[in-house]
Amino acid sequence: MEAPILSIVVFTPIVFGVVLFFFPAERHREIRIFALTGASIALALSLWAYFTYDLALGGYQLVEHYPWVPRLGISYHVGVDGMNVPLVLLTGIVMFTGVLVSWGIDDRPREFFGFLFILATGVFGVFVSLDLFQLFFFYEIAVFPMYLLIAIWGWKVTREYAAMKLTLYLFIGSVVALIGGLAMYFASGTHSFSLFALEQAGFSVDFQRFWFPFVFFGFAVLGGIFPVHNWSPDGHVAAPTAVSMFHAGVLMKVGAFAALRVGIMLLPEGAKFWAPLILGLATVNVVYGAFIASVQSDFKYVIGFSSVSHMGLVILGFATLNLTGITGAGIQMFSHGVMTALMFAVVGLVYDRAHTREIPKLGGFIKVMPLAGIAFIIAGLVSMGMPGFSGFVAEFPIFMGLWQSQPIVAIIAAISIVITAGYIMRVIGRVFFGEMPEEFKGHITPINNFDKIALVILSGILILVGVYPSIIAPLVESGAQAVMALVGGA
Amino acid sequence: MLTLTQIVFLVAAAITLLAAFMVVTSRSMVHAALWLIMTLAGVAVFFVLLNAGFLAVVQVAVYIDAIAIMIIVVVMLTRHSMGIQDRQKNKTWWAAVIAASLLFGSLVLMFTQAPLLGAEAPALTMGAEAMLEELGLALVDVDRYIVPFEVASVLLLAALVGSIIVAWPGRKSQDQEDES
Amino acid sequence: MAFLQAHLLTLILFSPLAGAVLLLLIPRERLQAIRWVALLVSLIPFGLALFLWFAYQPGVQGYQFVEQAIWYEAIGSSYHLGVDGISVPMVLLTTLLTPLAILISWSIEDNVRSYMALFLLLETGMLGVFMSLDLLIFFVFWEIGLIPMYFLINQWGSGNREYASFKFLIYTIAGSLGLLLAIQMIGVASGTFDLIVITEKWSTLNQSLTLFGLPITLAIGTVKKIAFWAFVVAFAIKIPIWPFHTWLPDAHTEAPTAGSMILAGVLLKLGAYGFLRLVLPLYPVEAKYFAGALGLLAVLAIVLGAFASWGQDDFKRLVAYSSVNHMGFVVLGIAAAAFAQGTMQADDAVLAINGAVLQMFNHGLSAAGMFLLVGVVYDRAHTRDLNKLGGLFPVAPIYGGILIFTAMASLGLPGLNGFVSEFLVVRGSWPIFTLYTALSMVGLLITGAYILKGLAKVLHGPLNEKWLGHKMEINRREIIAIAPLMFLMLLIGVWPAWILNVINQTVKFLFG
Amino acid sequence: MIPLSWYIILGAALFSIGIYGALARRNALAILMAIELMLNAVNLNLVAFWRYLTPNMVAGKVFALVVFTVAAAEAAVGLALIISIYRRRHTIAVEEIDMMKW
Amino acid sequence: MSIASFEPSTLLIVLPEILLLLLAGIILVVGLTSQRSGGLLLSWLTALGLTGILIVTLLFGRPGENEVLIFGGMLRHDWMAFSFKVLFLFVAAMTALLSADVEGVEDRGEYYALLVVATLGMSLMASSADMIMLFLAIETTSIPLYILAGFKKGDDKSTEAGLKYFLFGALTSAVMLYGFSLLYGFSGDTNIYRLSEAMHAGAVSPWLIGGMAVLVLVGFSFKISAVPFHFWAPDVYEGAPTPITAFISTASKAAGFAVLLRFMLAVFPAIEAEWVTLVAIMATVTMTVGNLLALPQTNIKRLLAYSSIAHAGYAMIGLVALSSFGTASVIFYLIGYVVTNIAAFAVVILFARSVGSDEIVDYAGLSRRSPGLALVLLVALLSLGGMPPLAGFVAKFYVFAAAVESGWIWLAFVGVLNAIIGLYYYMTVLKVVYLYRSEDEDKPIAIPRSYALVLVICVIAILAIGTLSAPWLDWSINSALSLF
Repeated sequence: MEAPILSIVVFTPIVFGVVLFFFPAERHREIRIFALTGASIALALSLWAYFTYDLALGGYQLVEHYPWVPRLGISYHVGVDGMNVPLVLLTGIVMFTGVLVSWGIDDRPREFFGFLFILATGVFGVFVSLDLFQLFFFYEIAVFPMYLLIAIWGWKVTREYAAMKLTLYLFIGSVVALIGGLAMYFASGTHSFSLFALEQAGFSVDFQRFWFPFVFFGFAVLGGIFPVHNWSPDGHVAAPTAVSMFHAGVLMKVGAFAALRVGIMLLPEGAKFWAPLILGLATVNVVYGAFIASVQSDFKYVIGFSSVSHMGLVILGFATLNLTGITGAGIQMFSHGVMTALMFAVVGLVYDRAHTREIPKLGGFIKVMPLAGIAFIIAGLVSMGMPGFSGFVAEFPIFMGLWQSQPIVAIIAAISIVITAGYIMRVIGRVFFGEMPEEFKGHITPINNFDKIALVILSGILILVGVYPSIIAPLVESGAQAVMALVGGA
Repeated sequence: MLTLTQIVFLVAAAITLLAAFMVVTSRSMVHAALWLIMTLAGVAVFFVLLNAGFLAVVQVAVYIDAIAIMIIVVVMLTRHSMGIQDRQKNKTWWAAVIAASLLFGSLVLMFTQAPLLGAEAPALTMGAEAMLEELGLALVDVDRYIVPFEVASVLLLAALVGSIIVAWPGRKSQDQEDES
Repeated sequence: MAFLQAHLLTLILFSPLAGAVLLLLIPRERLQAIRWVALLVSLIPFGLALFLWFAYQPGVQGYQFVEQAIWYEAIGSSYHLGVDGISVPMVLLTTLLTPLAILISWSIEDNVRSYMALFLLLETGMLGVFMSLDLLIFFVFWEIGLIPMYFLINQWGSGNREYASFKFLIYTIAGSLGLLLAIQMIGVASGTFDLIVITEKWSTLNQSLTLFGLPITLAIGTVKKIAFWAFVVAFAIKIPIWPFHTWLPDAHTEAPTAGSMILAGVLLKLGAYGFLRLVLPLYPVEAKYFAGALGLLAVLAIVLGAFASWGQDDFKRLVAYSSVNHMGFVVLGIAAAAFAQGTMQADDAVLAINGAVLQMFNHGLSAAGMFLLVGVVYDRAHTRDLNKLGGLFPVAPIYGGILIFTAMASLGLPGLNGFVSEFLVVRGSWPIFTLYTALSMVGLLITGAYILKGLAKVLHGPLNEKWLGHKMEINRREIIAIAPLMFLMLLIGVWPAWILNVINQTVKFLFG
Repeated sequence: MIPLSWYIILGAALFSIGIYGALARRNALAILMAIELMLNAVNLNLVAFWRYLTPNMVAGKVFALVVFTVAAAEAAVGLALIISIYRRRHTIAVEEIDMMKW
Repeated sequence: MSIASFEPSTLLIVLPEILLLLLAGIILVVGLTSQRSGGLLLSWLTALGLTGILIVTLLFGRPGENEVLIFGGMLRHDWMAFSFKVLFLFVAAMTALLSADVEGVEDRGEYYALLVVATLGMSLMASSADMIMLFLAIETTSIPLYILAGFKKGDDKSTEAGLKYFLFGALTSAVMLYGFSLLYGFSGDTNIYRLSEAMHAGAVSPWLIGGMAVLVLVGFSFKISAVPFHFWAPDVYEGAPTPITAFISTASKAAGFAVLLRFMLAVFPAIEAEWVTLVAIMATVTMTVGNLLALPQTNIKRLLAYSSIAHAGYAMIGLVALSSFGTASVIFYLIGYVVTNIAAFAVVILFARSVGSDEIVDYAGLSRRSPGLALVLLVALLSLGGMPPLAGFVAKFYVFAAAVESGWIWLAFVGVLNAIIGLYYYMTVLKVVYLYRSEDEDKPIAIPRSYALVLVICVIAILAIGTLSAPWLDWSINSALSLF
C-alpha cells in the first residue's frame, strides 16, 4: 500500500485551515508559522508527486480510488497524469509563496489563512479528480472562499462589488456545467461518475454538440473567456495580494482545466463542432484583453487584464484540438500561473508601500526594492512571451498548434504580443524606473525576507522552465496525448 | 314532478344557501353569527334527509351549541373592533367574487364528468340504531378507526389547552397593558 | 582540451551569462571590483573566440564545432549550435567589441552592477544568434538580445531615452512578430526546427506537396512569399533598411556610448546575418524574385542615409545615419547575390556576398570606433551639437588623429578596411545591378561629404571659447579601447585575405 | 328521490360562498365563520357520498365526525387567537393587523 | 395492498407515538408543578425525552422488508414513515434545546407539551395511509403550531403571526378537505392506497381527478409554503417565537413534503403527466418568487422565511422527476435542509438573545464579536446556498440530477439559476457579518450549553451529510422505494 500522497496533498490545506480556526485569534505569529508549515507540506508533497511521476509508465499515477456514494456510482478517485501534475505543483508553489507574501496580514490572519487553505483544498481537489462529481464538489469549494477573502481583506473601494460579481459569475458557470455533467451521467448509462467511464460512454454526436457549450463555457467562465471575463479583472484588483496570486495563478486554471477535462475530453465531437466559436472568442480574449490592459492606469488592472489575455491563449490552445496546441496550453497554464502570481506579489508589495496603484503616481521603486523590480521585469518578459522565459516555451506551441488548425487566428493573436510588450514596458518604466515621487522618498521600506524568498522562487521557476523546457514539456505532452487519444486525429 | 323529499330538500337548500350568503355579507357580526346558526341548522336537515340522524345531532350539539355560541361570545367581546358602519369587505372583494364564481363553475363542470352523480340512494341494510352501534364499534376497533379516535381526542385536548393559554390574559401582557 | 573542443561554442555562448550571474554576487557598492570583474569575464569569451578562430578550418564545408542537446522535444526543437565562415567573424567581432564596450563604460557611475550584467547578457544573446542551427533557438537568442539593449538605453541613455527605447522595442518586437509566425509556420510544416533539415526540405518544397496538412488554401508559392516577407521585414528592421530605419537614429542617439557601439557594431549585423543565414537559403526563389526591390531599398538606404547624415547637427546622429548608409552596402550585396545566385553570374554573387560579410565586420569596427569617439567628446563637452564644437584639433591632437583615422576607415579610404569591403560589394553588384550600383557610388560621394563635414565641424574651424579650460584630450583607457579597432581596420585594409579566406570558403559553398 | 348531484352541487355552492367570505371579509371573525361554512360543505359532501355510494361502510361518517372534532378545535383555537390579538390591538380587522408587511 | 390485522406487536410500531403522548403528559404535569423559572429543566426534559424516543424509534421502529398497512389501514409502516419520524424527533429535540430561555413565553409546560403534540402529529402525517387519518394528523400538527406561533401573548408580532397562520391554515385545510371529500366520493374509499385503484379503473374522468388534485395540492402547498400559498410564511416566521419558526420552517415543512410525496405518488398516477407539470410550474414560481422576495429583506427571519419558500421549490423539483431517485432526492434534500436551517435559526436565536435584534444590519461585526457563531452562520448559509462540502450542495446536486435524469432539463436550469440568486442574498448577509464593523465588537455573545450543543450537532451533521452522503442517500432511496 503506497502512501496516499494525493489525498494528503488535497486534504492537508483544509485540515490545517480548520485547525487554524481553533487557534486563539490574537496569536498571529503562531498562526502564520502554522500556516506556513501546512503550505510547506503541501508544496513538498506536490513536488514529490511531480518528480515521481513516471513518464515512461504514462497514464494516471498515484491513483486512489474509494467508493463514496456507491448508489450513484460516485467515488473518491484521484490520480495525476502529465496534464494535471504540473498544475498540482503550481498550486503548491502558489500556496507556499502566497503564505509568504501574506506574512504582513494583521487583520484576522487566522480566518484569512483558514479560508485560503480551504480554497487550496478545492483547487487541489479539482486538479486531481478522476470523478465528475468529485470534480464539481471541489470546484465549488474553490469558488466560495474567494468571496470572503476578497470581500474581507480586499481593496476597500471595490471589494464588495468585485467579490459578489466574481462569485456569482463563477457559480453561474459551474452550475450550468453541472447540469451538463448530469446530462452526461444519465446519458452514458454507465451509472458512474468516473471520468474514465464517461470517456468511454460513446455519446452520440448530437448529444455532444448540444451539451458541449454548457459544460465548456460553464467552466470557461472561470477560465476568463470572453465575454464572461469581466469578473476577473475586478476580482483581481479587489483581492488582497495572496488571493490575487491564487486567483489568477491557480483558480483561472481550474476553470480552464475543467473545461478541458470535462468539456473537451468527454465531449470531443462537441469540441470539434464548437471549436471555431471558441477560437473566435479566445482570440478576442487575447487581443482585446491586451488592448484593454494597455489603456489602464491602475497597476493591478493592467495585470488583471493581462491575465484575461493570457488565459485566452490557454483556451486557444485547447481549441486547436491538436497535440502541439494542447501541450502549449498545458504549459501556459503552469507558466502563466507562476508568472501572474509573481506579478501580483510585486503589485502587492508596491501597493503596501505606496498605498496607491495609479501608475502615473508611482516611480523609481527599483531603487528601494530592486529584487521586486527585477522579479517584475522577469514576469513581464514572461508575459511578453520573451524567449528564455517560460512564457515563450508555452506560447510557442500554442501558436504552432494554431497554425495547424487556424493560421489566421495565429496571426491575429500574435498582435497581442506587441501590445503586451508595450504595456508591460510602460508599466515597468513608470513604476520601477523614473523619478520617485517626493511623497514616497524615505517612506518606502525595503521588502522583507519572506517576500524575497517568494519572489526568488517564482522568478526562478519562470527562468528554469524558459531555459530548459524539457523539465515540463514532455510531461504535458504525455497529458496532451491522452487528450488527443480521445479527441482523435487533429 | 317533485316529490315531497325533493321539495323539502329544495326549501332547506334555499334557506341554507341564503343563510350562508347572509353570513358572508352581513355587516353586523352578531347577525352573521345568527345566520351561521341558521346555516348549520339547514345542514343538519340534510343530515336527517341522508339518514344520518346521529350526525345531525352532533351537528346541533357541536356546531350550534358549542362553536356558534363561542363565536357569538367572541363577537360580543370584540364588538368594539368593527362596527356596522365599518367597511366589511376588503378592497379586493371583487376578486373574491370572481374566484368564488370560478370555483363554483369549475366544480360543477367537474361534476358533469362524473356519471355516478345521477345515482339514486340505495336502500339501507341497517336500521338507525344498528348503524350507530356500528359507528361506535368502528371507532374503537383496533383494525378500524381507533387511531383517529385517539388522535382526535389528543387534538381536542391540545386545542383546549392551547386556547386557554392563548385566550387567558398573560401575566406579562397584562403588565404591559397596565403600563400603556 | 577535448571538452573544450566539444563544447567550445557553448562555453563562448554562456561564459558571459555566467559572468553576469557572478557579478550579481558582488555587493553593489564595490564599483571598481564590478568593473574589473566584468572586463575580465568578457575577455574569456574573447579568448575562446580567438581559439575558435584559429581552430576553425576554412576549407571544410558545412558547420563546425556542432553541438546538439535536447531542449524542447515536444515541438521538435533542440539546442543545436554550429559555426561556419559567415558566423565565425561575427562571433569574433562580438566577443571583441564587448570588452571594449565595457572598458569604455568605466565612466558609468549609476547602478554599475546591473549595467555590466546586462551587457554580458546582451553578449550571450548576440552570440546565440550567430551560433544557432535551430530556428527556435535562433529566435530565442534573437529576442534575448533585445531586452538588455532596451534597458541599457532606457536606464543609462540620455535625455530622450524613454521614447527612444520604447520605439526601439516596439519596432523590433513588431518586426520579430512576423518572424515568429513564419518560424512557427515553417516548424509546423516541417515538423522540426532544425535549420539544416529545414534548409533541405523547405527550399525545395513545391506545389505538389500538401503542405504537411496545413489548412491553408493559398498556393504554396503565395505562402512562401508571405513567409519570405515576414522574414525580410524582421531583418530589415534590424539592419535597418530604409524605410524601417527610423528607430535607429533615436536609439543610437540616446543610448550610452557602449550601447551605441554594440548596437551599431553587432546588433545591426543580426539582421544582415539573418538574411544570409535564413532568407537566402530558405527562399532562393522568392529572394531572387524580390531581389530588385531589395536592391532598390539598399540604394535608397545608401543615398538617403548619406543625405540624412549630412543634414545632421548632432554628431552622434550623424554617425547613426552613417550606419544606415553603410548597412545599405551590406544589403546591396545581399540583394545582388540573391538575384544572381545559381546563375551565370554566380561568381559576381559570391564576390558581392563576400563584400557584404566583410562589410558587416568592418562596419562593426568602424561604427563602434566612431561611436566611441563621439562618446569621448560628449563625455567632455556634454554636448554633441556640431555647431558648438569645433577647433578641437589643437586642444586634443591625439583624439583628433584617432578620429580622422577612424573616419577615414568609415569613409572607405583605400588602405583601410572600409574600402576593401565596399569595393567588393560594388564590384560584385556592378554586373548584376548596374544602375543601383552606380547610384550607390553617388551615395559614396555624399558619404565622403558628411564624414568630412563632421571632421571639420569637430576638429577644425575656430575653437569654441568654452572648451578652452577643459581637458578635451582622450585618456589612456579610451585609447586602449580603440586601439584594437584601429589595428584591425588597418590590418584588413592592407591584408584582407586572412579574414576573406574564411568568409569566401563558406560563401562559395553556399552561394557558388 | 333526490339525485346525489343535488347534494354535491349544494355542497359546492356552500363551499364557494365560504371561499368568497374567507377571501373578501376584513373581519377575522367573519373569516372564521366563512371557514366554518366550508367545513359544513365538506361534511355535506361526506355524508351524501356515504349515503349514496357506501352506505354499508362507516368511513364517510367517521370522516364527518373527525371533521366535527377538528372544526371544534379550530374554532376554539381561532377564537382564542382572535381574543388574544384583540386584547393587544383592539382590532380584529385583518388589514389592520399588519405590523409585519405581507 | 392488504391491511394487516392487529397483533400486539403492532403496538411496537406506534411505540414512538405512544411515548410522545406520554412525554407530553409528563411535561404538562412537570410544567404545572415547577416554578416559573423551570424553563431550563423543561427544555432538557423535553429534549432528552425526545432523544430517548428517537433512540427507541431507531431500535424498534425499523420497518421490515415489506411495507405494511396497520390499524385498519390507517397507518403505513414503511421506510418513508420511519425516516421522517426520525427527522421530526431530531428537529423537535433541537427545538426544545433552542427554546431553553426564549423570551416572552410563559406557561412553558404547555409550550413544550404542544411542541411534543405537534411532533406527534407530524409523525402521524408521515405514516398516514388514510385520508381520515391524514387530515387528523395534519390538524394535530397545525393546531398546536398555530398556538405556538402566537404563544408570546405580550408580543404584537407573535399574536399577529398566530392569527395569520391560523387563518391561512384553516382556509387551505378546508379546501384540501373538500378535495378529500370528493376523492372519497368518487372512489368510495378513504385509504389512499386503494384510492388509486379506483382512479385507475378509469371510472373517473381525468378532469375530475385533476380538479381534486388541485384542491388537495392547495392544502399541501400551504404546509410546504409553496407559492401561491406562501403568504403566511414571512409574517409567521418573523412574529413567532424563533425556535417555533425554526420548527415550522423545518419539521413542519418536511412533514408537508412527506404527505405530498406519499399522496401524490399513491393517488394520482392516472394523471401523472398533468400534475407533474403543475408541480413543475409551482416549483419554478416558488423558487423564483421566494428568492426574488428574499433579496430586499432586512430582517433575518424574514429572509430565512423567503429562503425557506425557495427551498420548498427546489425540493419540489425532485418530486417532478417522478422517479424513485427523484423522491429520494427530495427526502435527502429535506434532511440536509432541516439540519442546515436549524443551525441558521440557532444563530439567529442566540444573536437575538444577546442583542435583541433580528435586523440584518445589526449583524455587523459579528465575526469579530463571536467568530465561532459567525462561522456557524457561514456554514449554515453556505449550505443553504448550495456550496460544498456542505449538506446543501449534495442535496441540490441530487435534486437537479433527478430532474436531469427524468428529462426536466429546463427545470434544472431554473433551479440552478435560482440557486445563484439564493447565493447572492446569503452572501449579502455574510458580507454584513464578516465585513462591516460595529461598535459592539468587543462584547462577545454568550452561548449557553444547550445552544452550543445544537450548534455543534448541526454543524457536524451539515458536514457529515455533505461529505459522506452515501448512508443518507441510501436511507433516502430506501424510503423512496417504499412509495413505489
